[in-house]
Amino acid sequence: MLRLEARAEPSRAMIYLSPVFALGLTLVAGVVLFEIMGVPAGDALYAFFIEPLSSLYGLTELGVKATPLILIGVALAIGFRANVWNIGAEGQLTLGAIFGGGVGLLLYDVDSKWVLPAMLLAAMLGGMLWAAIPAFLRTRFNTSEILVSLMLTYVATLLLSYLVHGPWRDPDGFNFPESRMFHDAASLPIIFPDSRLHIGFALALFVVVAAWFVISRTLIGFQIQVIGRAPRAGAYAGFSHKKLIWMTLLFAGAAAGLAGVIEVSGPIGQLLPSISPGYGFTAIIVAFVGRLHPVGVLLASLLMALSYLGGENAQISLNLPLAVTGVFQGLLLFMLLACDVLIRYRIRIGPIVSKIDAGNTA
Amino acid sequence: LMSFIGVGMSHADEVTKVGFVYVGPVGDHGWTFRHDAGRKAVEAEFGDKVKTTYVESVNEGADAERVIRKLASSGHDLVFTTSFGFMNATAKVAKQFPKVKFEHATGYKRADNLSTYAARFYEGRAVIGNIAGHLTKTGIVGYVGSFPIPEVVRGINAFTIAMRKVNPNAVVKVVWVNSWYDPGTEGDAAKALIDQGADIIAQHTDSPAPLQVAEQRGVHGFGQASDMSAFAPKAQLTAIVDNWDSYYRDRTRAVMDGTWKSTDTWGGIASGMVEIAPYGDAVPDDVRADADAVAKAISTGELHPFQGPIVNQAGETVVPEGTTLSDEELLGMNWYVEGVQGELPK
Amino acid sequence: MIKQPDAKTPLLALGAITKSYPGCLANDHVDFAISRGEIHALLGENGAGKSTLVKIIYGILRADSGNIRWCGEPVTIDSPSTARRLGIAMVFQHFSLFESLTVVENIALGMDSPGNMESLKARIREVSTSYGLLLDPDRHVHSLSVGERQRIEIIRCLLQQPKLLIMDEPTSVLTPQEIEQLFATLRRLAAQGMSILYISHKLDEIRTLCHQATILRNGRVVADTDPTTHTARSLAAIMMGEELELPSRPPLTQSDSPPRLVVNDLSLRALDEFGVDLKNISFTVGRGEILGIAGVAGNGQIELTNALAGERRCQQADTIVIDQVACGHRGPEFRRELGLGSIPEERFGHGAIADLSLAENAYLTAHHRMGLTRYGLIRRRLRNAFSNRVIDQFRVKAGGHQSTASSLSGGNLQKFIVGREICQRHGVLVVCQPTWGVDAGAATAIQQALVEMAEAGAAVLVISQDLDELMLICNRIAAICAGRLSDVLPVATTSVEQIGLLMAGADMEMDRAEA
Amino acid sequence: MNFDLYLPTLLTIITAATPLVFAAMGELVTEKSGVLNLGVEGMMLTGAVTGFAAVVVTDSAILGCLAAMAAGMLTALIFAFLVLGLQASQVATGLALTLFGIGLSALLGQDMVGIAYAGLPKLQLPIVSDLPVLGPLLFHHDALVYLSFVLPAAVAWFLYRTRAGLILRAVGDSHDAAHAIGYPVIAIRYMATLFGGAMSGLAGAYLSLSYSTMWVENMSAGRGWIALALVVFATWRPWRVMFGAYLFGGITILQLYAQAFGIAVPSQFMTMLPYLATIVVLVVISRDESRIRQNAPACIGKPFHPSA
Ligand SMILES: Nc1ncnc2c1ncn2[C@@H]1O[C@H](COP(=O)(O)OP(=O)(O)OP(=O)(O)O)[C@@H](O)[C@H]1O
Ligand SMILES: Nc1ncnc2c1ncn2[C@@H]1O[C@H](COP(=O)(O)OP(=O)(O)OP(=O)(O)O)[C@@H](O)[C@H]1O
Ligand SMILES: [Mg+2]
Ligand SMILES: [Mg+2]
Repeated sequence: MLRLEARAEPSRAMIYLSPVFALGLTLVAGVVLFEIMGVPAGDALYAFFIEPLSSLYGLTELGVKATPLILIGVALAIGFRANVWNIGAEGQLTLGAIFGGGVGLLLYDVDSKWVLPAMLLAAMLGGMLWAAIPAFLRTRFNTSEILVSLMLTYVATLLLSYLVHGPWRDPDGFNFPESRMFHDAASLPIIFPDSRLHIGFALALFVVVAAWFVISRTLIGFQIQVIGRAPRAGAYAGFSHKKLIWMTLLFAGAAAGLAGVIEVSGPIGQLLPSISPGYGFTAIIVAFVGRLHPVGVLLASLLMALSYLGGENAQISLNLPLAVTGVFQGLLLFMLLACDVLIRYRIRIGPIVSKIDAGNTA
Repeated sequence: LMSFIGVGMSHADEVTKVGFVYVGPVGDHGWTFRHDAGRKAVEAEFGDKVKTTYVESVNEGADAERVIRKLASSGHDLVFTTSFGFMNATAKVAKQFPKVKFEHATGYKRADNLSTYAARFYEGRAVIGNIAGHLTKTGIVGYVGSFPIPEVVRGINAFTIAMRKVNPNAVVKVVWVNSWYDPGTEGDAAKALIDQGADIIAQHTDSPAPLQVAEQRGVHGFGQASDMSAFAPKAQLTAIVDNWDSYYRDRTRAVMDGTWKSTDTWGGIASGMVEIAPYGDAVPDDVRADADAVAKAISTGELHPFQGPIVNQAGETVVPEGTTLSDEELLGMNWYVEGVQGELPK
Repeated sequence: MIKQPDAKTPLLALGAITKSYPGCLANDHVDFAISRGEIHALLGENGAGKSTLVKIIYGILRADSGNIRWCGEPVTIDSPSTARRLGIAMVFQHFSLFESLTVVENIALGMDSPGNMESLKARIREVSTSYGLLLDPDRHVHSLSVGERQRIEIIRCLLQQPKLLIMDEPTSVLTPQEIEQLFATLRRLAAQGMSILYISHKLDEIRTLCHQATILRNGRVVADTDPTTHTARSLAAIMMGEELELPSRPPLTQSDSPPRLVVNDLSLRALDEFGVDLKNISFTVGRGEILGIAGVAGNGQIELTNALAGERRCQQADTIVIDQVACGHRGPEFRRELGLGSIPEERFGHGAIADLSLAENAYLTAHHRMGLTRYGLIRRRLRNAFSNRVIDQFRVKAGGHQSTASSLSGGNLQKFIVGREICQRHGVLVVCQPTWGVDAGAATAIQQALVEMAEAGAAVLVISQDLDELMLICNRIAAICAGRLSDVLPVATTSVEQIGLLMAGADMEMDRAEA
Repeated sequence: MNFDLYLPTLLTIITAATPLVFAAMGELVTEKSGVLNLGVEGMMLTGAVTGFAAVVVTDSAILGCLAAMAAGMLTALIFAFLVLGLQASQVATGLALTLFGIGLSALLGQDMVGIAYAGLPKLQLPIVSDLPVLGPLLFHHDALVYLSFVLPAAVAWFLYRTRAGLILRAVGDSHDAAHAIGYPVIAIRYMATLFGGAMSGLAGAYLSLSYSTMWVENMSAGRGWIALALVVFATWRPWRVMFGAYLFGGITILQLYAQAFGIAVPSQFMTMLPYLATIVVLVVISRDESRIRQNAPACIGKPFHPSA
């Protein structure tokens, strides 16, 4: 029998060691999985974890893939700390793309250095607008933000679909569902030449630092902690629950909106019907794997991005079907989540031993 | 810095590497499934001399460029990207890897090392439209659409024109499910159409679900992408089968021979890209004969599915007698012909 | 050979029970025995290990070592249902109730064979009337006051007709009359042969009720004695190992200065159908004065505390006036700026947050008033220093400002919370149940601190169910009943009986009779 | 009005709602015990492919359904072990389970693509199937649809009329109190989670054996998420889950009918309707806060470790 024994206090060492154990266990599980699939495990693990990182280009792509996850994951983590369950970041991302991309199309003929900032701002507004709906309904009618934000994701995707199929499609594009390509003024500057790593990545890193600072150093961050753990204590202290719901949702909306416009004005370069392979949902996992800590979210995002890149590699170099990647990713996440138990508990193996003797002295 | 440019070399050794980028899962039994069948045909044809690779379910957003580039930089000589949404990414990577050959399906951007190819499925749709015209008793045909893109609209129009040639009063009702791929909703859309009087279901979505519904309801329908008679032995009148096998074989051979050139292929019935599956029992001999005749006429060029006169929904003749819509006009088609009910969003 | 139980064999005997938590030895070789028909007290300071011991008896916890005998037979009690089967019932200190369920469902859950719900309801009504513990079986627990919740637990036990009844601090939320009634019941049950293990911090109660007392200190038994041979003071001395100095009420210096807290006709509708509406409450508290509000739990104390603290706001600004500033419509932060401190009834989740550190808990209410925030940033050094000051000044037993609130015993946390407010030098302090569940030593320290605060010129409002406490430290006293406040009377000329009547709403009945 | 005209529409709505009823009802029981399992989509897909494969191999519809339930339970067991045994975050583990389930089902189903199945047999019941209006509407279905009719009643009866149901609700309301009175919190949660898995698996079986009788990857197309939303929508009441499923299914179907009718609204806006309607109805019913407080399991998503 596996038994958990609570530690007197969380283990500092395990905060850092548990992901290492998790990776170790994943490797073991991976070996089993790949051997079953008839693929040399060494090659597969190399394809997943090493090859994507073995070139500078691979590293820059890791940054590109992780950027939306970092941005959204950090923002969601703050919300989750305050018990605000925004699971509709995907929709907010889409609205960001629509608003930001819309501005880009509106200013199609304008060549000014202000186009891009205007797009970023518009995207944040769009994301905030979409997040404001659950915030309003929650604070005004006590409607569950989980459900509203999830439903609005579908609505947002359909809205984008309508726009690119209809009014916003490229006039020279044979009526295909895509907008015009953005001009240089509306495209994100690239950090490294010949790569796709754009300043969005730097922005995401900035958000990590800012979020960490806010959470650990400011009154607002403290209010978020308090409201999340004990809303009545928050009311007693005079913190406004509604204000925090608004703030966390708007922040998440802004971050997700930013992620949306970063995708379309960066690596994609135009509006398409599908701009995100579910970043808004993946970011929820990332937030938890990162233990709702901005730095943790950063690391988790990079790892998650790596697993996606690795999955592509495994398909290319080993002909491993995508399904295997899904299973492997699931295993990786399971291990990461499971090993966190070590921070607060010791694992004991064996039956529950109790020295209590039922009075057999009698 | 070398790693940045990702040295795109065509391998000196004999093995030709061919990569495929798919938009859906190979198990979709539809579009991607058929492309993967083409890939397998290449493997079967050339055996050890080729190595094929595929990446499935690639998002049309930012991921596409990385995947294409990864294929190009990992020694692939020829890369097929099989969805319209990969166009710009393919064009961009093609520019960076001049020695690698690229083939993009259903798009319109070409370069010296970037070909385009597509199939004139509308030719097949004209054939099944002919059959529908003969066989509909209610005069209402249901059409389950995925997204209102030119490709699908073109199919609807070709179908309708051919249908009304034999049955001028028949109409087509369209339901969009806004998905390529949602068996449940596709089936429900078919039910909605049947309930409104349709006795034949055509579809431009990937799963056999609409056809299965037709089978259950005792009406008829057409398979999509592959022969789906296993799913609807009674209901399937025939199917339009996507067949990329010979194209993929030819293009691979061209790369092996060194004869590959950038081309724009839009193959139809004649080239074998569009196949008409064996007719179901419900298609009587005279109808078979007529449908065969249409197919034949199209493949020989005698008949063009978009030959004038063509009348739009407003009743205006948009293609006068004696003229035919150009490929370019067909490519961007976004209006309905007369006989299609409903409005196309602009 | 199986021994025949005889009258001399204790019903329950514990031998050398030892239990440790990570970092603390809660029970250290505890020997303990209780006979049939005995009311046995278990005494000790907060954290002495009382609850741990009874949880072991009830099968919730397992001892690390030691043995248990039931009627002389060795037994292993590995779960509460085993305990219930033996005939042990327990009223928990921290309630084991389900908020979203009804009273009858809660009671059914605590019984092994509750039978059908309708007949159970009938039995609940019967028992609750016969013991004077009024309870509506169909109400949802989340709408009940602390006192009413405790009644559920007591009735749940009584329904099982156990051989041994364990009560972990049952009276802390009852009126004097209710306590009298409960004691009569307990004596009756004991006379019928039921044994009762009784935990309380109210030493006078123990002297009048219990036949025997076992006293724990730091997990060890320090005495096993007949409490009737002791005074409350001497019992406390054994418990703590030192003498206890009782506080005394501050002399009321008549001053011309205006009252520091004025409440004018405060009426507030309850938030949900089961809360208590506050009706036309008016009173004043002057400089250097302690005003007591007595009352049975669930009569509007929580609502009144929340309204005064600003957690719920009033329509009119002048409903609440603090040092001449009308602030009825403003929230807690504004009122705290004006100098109003408050301490809610519930410690965890309201007055403090269990899994935050003491420093963060100090920051919770002091962040502005003590200048712990600048430009929206936390000044961590000042924050830590402030919480250390509270810890030192109020002799809170804690590892330091970084310990979590949950690691403190109830009494220590309460001392910390009271200290946190007092150290902010508020001009007005509103305290709800300041010594609920707190041991005699800590209670005295808290009461002393309140008295000193008043002496320093603050106006203190103490809302409490503990009449003895109010009579000890207050200058004037009133009672709250069904959301209405009685007349305010000077303590010096008022008797406990008089207040007891007011708590039961006697004056309102008189009003009604006159009208 | 002519009933015959509306009957087919209503029948379509019933089939569209049935998988949602199963999955949401299972999730409701899971959540009532205090466990939030967001992996419904993954469990559904695993159930769908396993059920289909079992039918293909054994040619027995009953074995197919049982296999689907077993597969759902097995995936739920992974989840339960992680969150109950190892205290992992429920939200994250559920999402990871979805990823895992999508991959696993695709892997298992590689050889199932392209195989056809005739569908579950329709069961005609004596007498009631011949009733004029109700007969064709309610009593010409396969066994799973009948099961979905009685499931809310069974779940409601279990939760509100049985002692086991009372204990399950108690565990979801306060695990500490339940533990203190002596209930095996973890074991009860395991069972509730497994029940949720079984129902999700059954929902999957309905998809692959009745709704669209085939296996294709990802065929649930997001229905697991809708089922999850319905539980919140229903404020954890079984009959409201049924209502929600029919409302959602109903609007989805009606918009398809409206399109076929030729309504001149872009189809994207039509497709949005069920989502928007869900929000609107939820806003209307969620204003009664005390009702939510009575029904929402207070411990949902919170880890429990029986230390004290
Ligand atoms: N859950 C976590 N996951 C990953 N990294 C973490 C986590 N918690 C802390 N860290 C690491 O520890 C560093 C310090 O984090 P923290 O926010 O606790 O700092 P702090 O608030 O200054 O610490 P303290 O409150 O102890 O003074 C972070 O920058 C991060 O690198
Ligand atoms: N779950 C736990 N984990 C760690 N320590 C605990 C736990 N429960 C209790 N303790 C510690 O064990 C000791 C005894 O606690 P216990 O609850 O038995 O005290 P008590 O005498 O009942 O106190 P009180 O009068 O406050 O109810 C205390 O020091 C307490 O902090
Ligand atoms: Mg810190
Ligand atoms: Mg105690």
